[in-house]
Amino acid sequence: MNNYQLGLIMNSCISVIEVVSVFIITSLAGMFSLGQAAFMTISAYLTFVLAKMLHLPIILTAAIGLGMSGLCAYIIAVPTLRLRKDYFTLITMGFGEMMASIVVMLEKYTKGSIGFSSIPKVKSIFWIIVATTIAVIFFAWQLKRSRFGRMCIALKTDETAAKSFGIDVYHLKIKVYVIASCISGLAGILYGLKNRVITPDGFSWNLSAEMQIFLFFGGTNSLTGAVISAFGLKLLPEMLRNLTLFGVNMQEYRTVIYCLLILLVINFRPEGMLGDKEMSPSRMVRAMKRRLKREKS
Amino acid sequence: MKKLLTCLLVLVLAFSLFASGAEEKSNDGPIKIGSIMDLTGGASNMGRPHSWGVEYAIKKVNEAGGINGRQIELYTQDCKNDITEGLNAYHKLVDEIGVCAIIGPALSNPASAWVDLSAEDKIPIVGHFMDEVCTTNPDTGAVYPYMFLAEPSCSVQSYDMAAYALAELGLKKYAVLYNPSNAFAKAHAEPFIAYVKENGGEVTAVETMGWADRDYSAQAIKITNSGAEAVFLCDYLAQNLISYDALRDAGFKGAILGANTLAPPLADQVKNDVYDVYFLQNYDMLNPNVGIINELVFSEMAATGTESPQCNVGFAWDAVQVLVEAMKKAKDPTDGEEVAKLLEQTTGVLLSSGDTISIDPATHRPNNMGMYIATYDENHNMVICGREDIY
Amino acid sequence: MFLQLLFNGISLGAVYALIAVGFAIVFSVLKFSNFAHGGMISICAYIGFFFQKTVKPTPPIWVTILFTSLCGIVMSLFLDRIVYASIRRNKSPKNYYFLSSLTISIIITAILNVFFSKNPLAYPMLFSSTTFNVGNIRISRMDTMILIVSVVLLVLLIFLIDKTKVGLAMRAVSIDPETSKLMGINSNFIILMTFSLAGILAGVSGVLLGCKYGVFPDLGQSMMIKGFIASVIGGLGSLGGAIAAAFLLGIIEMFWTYVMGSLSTPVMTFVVMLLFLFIRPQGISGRFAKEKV
Amino acid sequence: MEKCDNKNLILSCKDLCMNFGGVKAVDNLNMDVPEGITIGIIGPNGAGKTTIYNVFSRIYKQTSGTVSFNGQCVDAMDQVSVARMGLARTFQNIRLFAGLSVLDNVKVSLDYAGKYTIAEAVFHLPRRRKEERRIADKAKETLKLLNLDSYSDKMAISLPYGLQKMVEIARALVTEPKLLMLDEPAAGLNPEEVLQLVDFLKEIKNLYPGLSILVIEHRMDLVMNLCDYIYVQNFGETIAKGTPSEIQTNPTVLAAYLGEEDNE
Repeated sequence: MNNYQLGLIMNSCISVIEVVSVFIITSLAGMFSLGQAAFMTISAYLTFVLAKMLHLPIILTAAIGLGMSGLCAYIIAVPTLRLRKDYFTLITMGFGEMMASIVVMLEKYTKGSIGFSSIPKVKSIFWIIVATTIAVIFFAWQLKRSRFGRMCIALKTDETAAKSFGIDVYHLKIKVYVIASCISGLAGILYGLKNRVITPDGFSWNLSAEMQIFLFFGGTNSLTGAVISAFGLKLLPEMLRNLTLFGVNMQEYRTVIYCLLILLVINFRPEGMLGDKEMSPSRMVRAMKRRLKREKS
Repeated sequence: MKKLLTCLLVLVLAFSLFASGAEEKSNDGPIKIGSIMDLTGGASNMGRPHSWGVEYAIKKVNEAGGINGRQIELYTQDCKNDITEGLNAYHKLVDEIGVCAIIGPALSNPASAWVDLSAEDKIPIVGHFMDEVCTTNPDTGAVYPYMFLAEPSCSVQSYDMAAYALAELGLKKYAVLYNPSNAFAKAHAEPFIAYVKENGGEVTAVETMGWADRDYSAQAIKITNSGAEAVFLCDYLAQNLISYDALRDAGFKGAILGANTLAPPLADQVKNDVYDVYFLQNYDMLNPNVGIINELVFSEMAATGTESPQCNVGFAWDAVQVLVEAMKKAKDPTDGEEVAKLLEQTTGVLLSSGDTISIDPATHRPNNMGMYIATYDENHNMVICGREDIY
Repeated sequence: MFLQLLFNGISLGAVYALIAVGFAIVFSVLKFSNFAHGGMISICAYIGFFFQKTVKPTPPIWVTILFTSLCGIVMSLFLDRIVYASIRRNKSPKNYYFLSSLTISIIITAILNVFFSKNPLAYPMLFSSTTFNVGNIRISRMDTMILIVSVVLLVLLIFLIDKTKVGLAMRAVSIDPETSKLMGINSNFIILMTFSLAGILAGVSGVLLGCKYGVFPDLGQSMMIKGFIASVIGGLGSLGGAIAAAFLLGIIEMFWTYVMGSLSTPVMTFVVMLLFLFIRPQGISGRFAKEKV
Repeated sequence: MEKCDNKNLILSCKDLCMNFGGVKAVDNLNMDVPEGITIGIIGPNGAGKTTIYNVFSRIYKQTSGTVSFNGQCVDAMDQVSVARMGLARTFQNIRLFAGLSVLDNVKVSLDYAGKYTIAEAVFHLPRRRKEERRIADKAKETLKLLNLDSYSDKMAISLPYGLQKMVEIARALVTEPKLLMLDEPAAGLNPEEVLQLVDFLKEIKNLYPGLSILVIEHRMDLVMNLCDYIYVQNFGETIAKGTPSEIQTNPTVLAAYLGEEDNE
């Protein structure tokens, strides 16, 4: 496994963490946020700029960065969640745009568009990223199976009915959004640790849209679907890097192919690849058995 | 939960199976050189001619016998002016294909991620990422051992333009209009302002714009009212077009100075008439009897159908010459460390512009390359009108 | 100086208005913001450019605008057919509209980048001299043309929506698609009508933006965010609101950039959007924004 | 109403009015729901019956009048806090949670009171496991009680209509509420399913003696032999109230339902 493949796996793991955070927001709680990249920016820049300026250990400044992401998420969510669903999307989108320009404005500390490159090299960064990814997947898996997961799915399908069973929809949504934004922040920090350079347009509006598209592609309610689609779709452009179809190097058309794939899913499999099913080996075995029985009879 | 983990591991293993391992670096077969360019993404209008130039130069070197008889295999990867893509491209070339040197892109963003990697993998990278961050460590000032720039850095270019304006044009009051979220523009604007202030000029206004902005009339009015005699524009061509028109529309009659992104086809695309425009040029492209830049540029235009001459072709040719000369001197051209040492002492390498280049070992940037100053005559043709050698 | 900035602000507002109305129309009838509108504008700019260049006796600008609007309609209907129709058919949730329009805009920019990544193209000169003076204000002819065209177009549009039968049907469908179907309004025709209007707007703004700012792959995208925020402040789905908000945004942005420099403009636009959403969630003249039980 | 005095009142409203613009959906309603009593609310469509429910469960804030639940005035409370005080309801058209199985649907109404935090949930700590088992047992027990446990693992919305109605009632009952409000439970059921429903509701009345039930229903057979007391609403007004036998013979009710005799 040379560095190239390790690098790809790390990219996919970071993409999985991003998509899990969007999974918690959209699949569990039914909120549609287009500004998750902004939280990646906040955490990443705060962690590495503070670490350099105050010479603090990365672990400490990472905690500050995540805390700040959570705080910003809280500040956005509290006023906006009372309004209609569309407005939440618009506000988060506006917030994403604003964060990029704030980073450029504070260029004395963040070095603006040149990119912040004094990030220390962390040993065995690969295992840290893989371990964090598995932890985040475990985190989301447990959340979905706990009472919070049930309450979220309930409020996602029908808020009024959920309220009449004592679920405090407003505060639960805020709690879920804050936690998910911290996870996005975590993805930002790992991105910084892996690439060792962060630029404001690295966490752009397209990245937020990409996370939503990956989640949607994997299956609107299935965690395993989201994880597999995030892992696979992040690898896809790399696979196309050296593929030549009809004599034309596919490298230049990667984005086009990638989006056409997503459009096909939107049209012909609207609930995403796995829809609601949580694919897991035991369930697949059972499905196989059922199919065999059907063929025999 | 265990089920999900097995899922992930299955994916990882499946992925690693089909990816081929890295070939060792043999010492008599063809030499593998990588080239990382912006084939897609925001800067593809610079990246494509650059990539064409590298292929053309390598073809010419192979025809002339390659490096001491060994042919060169070129592998081009796209970095889409994005850091993650840049890293993928770098690792693909180094770990997967096993190249022993890389020709870098024209822009600095992706390059800033390779500074330490190139030292660990001992892969010399010769490129045109003019930003000092890519060749010297901004905090410590120490030079990155394997990063080399084959073109005057941004600040050197800005100093040249400022010196020309102060000395030749005798202008005192300057203004700058640039997009701070564009690394290329920021790396030009700040040195220009610094040089003007140190050398008796006065900076009357520094105005900015963002990627999403299209209307710069407010900035143009502010600059005109600030009494500036000249404005320095250093963004990409698309933004420079809008800035030029905004300034002329706002009634600015002074000189308009620029980096090499004010070159043609600016003159025939702006709406206002073109006068008093001075910009930097690495090469005297339209003059056939200076070096081979003229032949290079026009063969690229013939091959790819671009309408106007692209200086990036010259950059690509120069980078290849610098690298190939160093490799020819090395006993084992695939040994990165030896090649890097030789690159540090590059002197007298003939470039497409006709003059020679020598790289300063302390900064890994050329210390003898000046810049042409060009302007537009009445029928919008580019005319070289000056030369500055400040470094 | 104040007048000069005011005039420039108004002309910038006119550009935003064209885009914001493109959003507002689709939102008013189908309740989703069509992000692909930005991509459509970029394509129309290229179509207009090549039409202007290839047709030998270079046609006057309004012929190009007409032609591009026709292409805009065709593309808009094609887009609706291949993407949004399936979402409507299987009644998928609203997010799917967001996602598919996002994907379309990314595809359009990618395709344009692949084919036209060379240097930006410019429309041939429209006017001999670019500006003329009224008192001490320098008015650029291009801005006046854009102002006139967009005002004429918007007035026509509002007239169509408020006065004609089709407009009435569109408003009915926008309030309640189900009941208006029961009332015999052919919803599909209305949806086609909406997308064709959006196509015309994309065509016109494509050519005008192309003339003013030059033609390059993400021309439409970059202006889209501003137009989108204007359509939000104007009250999602209301045309009058979107136009008012667009001009307001144009003027505020002009003065803000003059006074504070353009770095903080996105922050300002976001804060203005926040203020409007909390003081008047339904926007300048939109309907109430709270969820009904 | 002498029969109810000896028991304490679960819910009572005084001069309750709710009008939307000019329409008086509820016109000074005075209702007392004592403990353990089943009260039926009947009346033609559009008489404002469901609006009464929406005001009781605080989805709407009433125009005037007061509502008190369990002796406490709830005018200032919101839907969530009233639900937590023990008011459970079903809806006219079934609003089961689509993404969840039958068991999970029933568990959801217990979830708000779950005694473990998100941190414990996520790190799978013992308190979470204990609490989850408690919730699961309580839900299974209620389902077994109402012999719906054989459907626990099926997706709620995939069940036949009649069963979905029962699951919705089970979901409301699992937290042992003080008041259960049923909104047209028999709507859309075929006669045989209605009989099943009547036995089902009778079963509930024996299993939960302290539970008072409010029923909005058009099926007279269900109302007559299930309810202890009946209110008749017409255009928002209470035109009659009394025991089922009194209501059957009450002339104003007959007029409202069967229309005026010609000879008057």
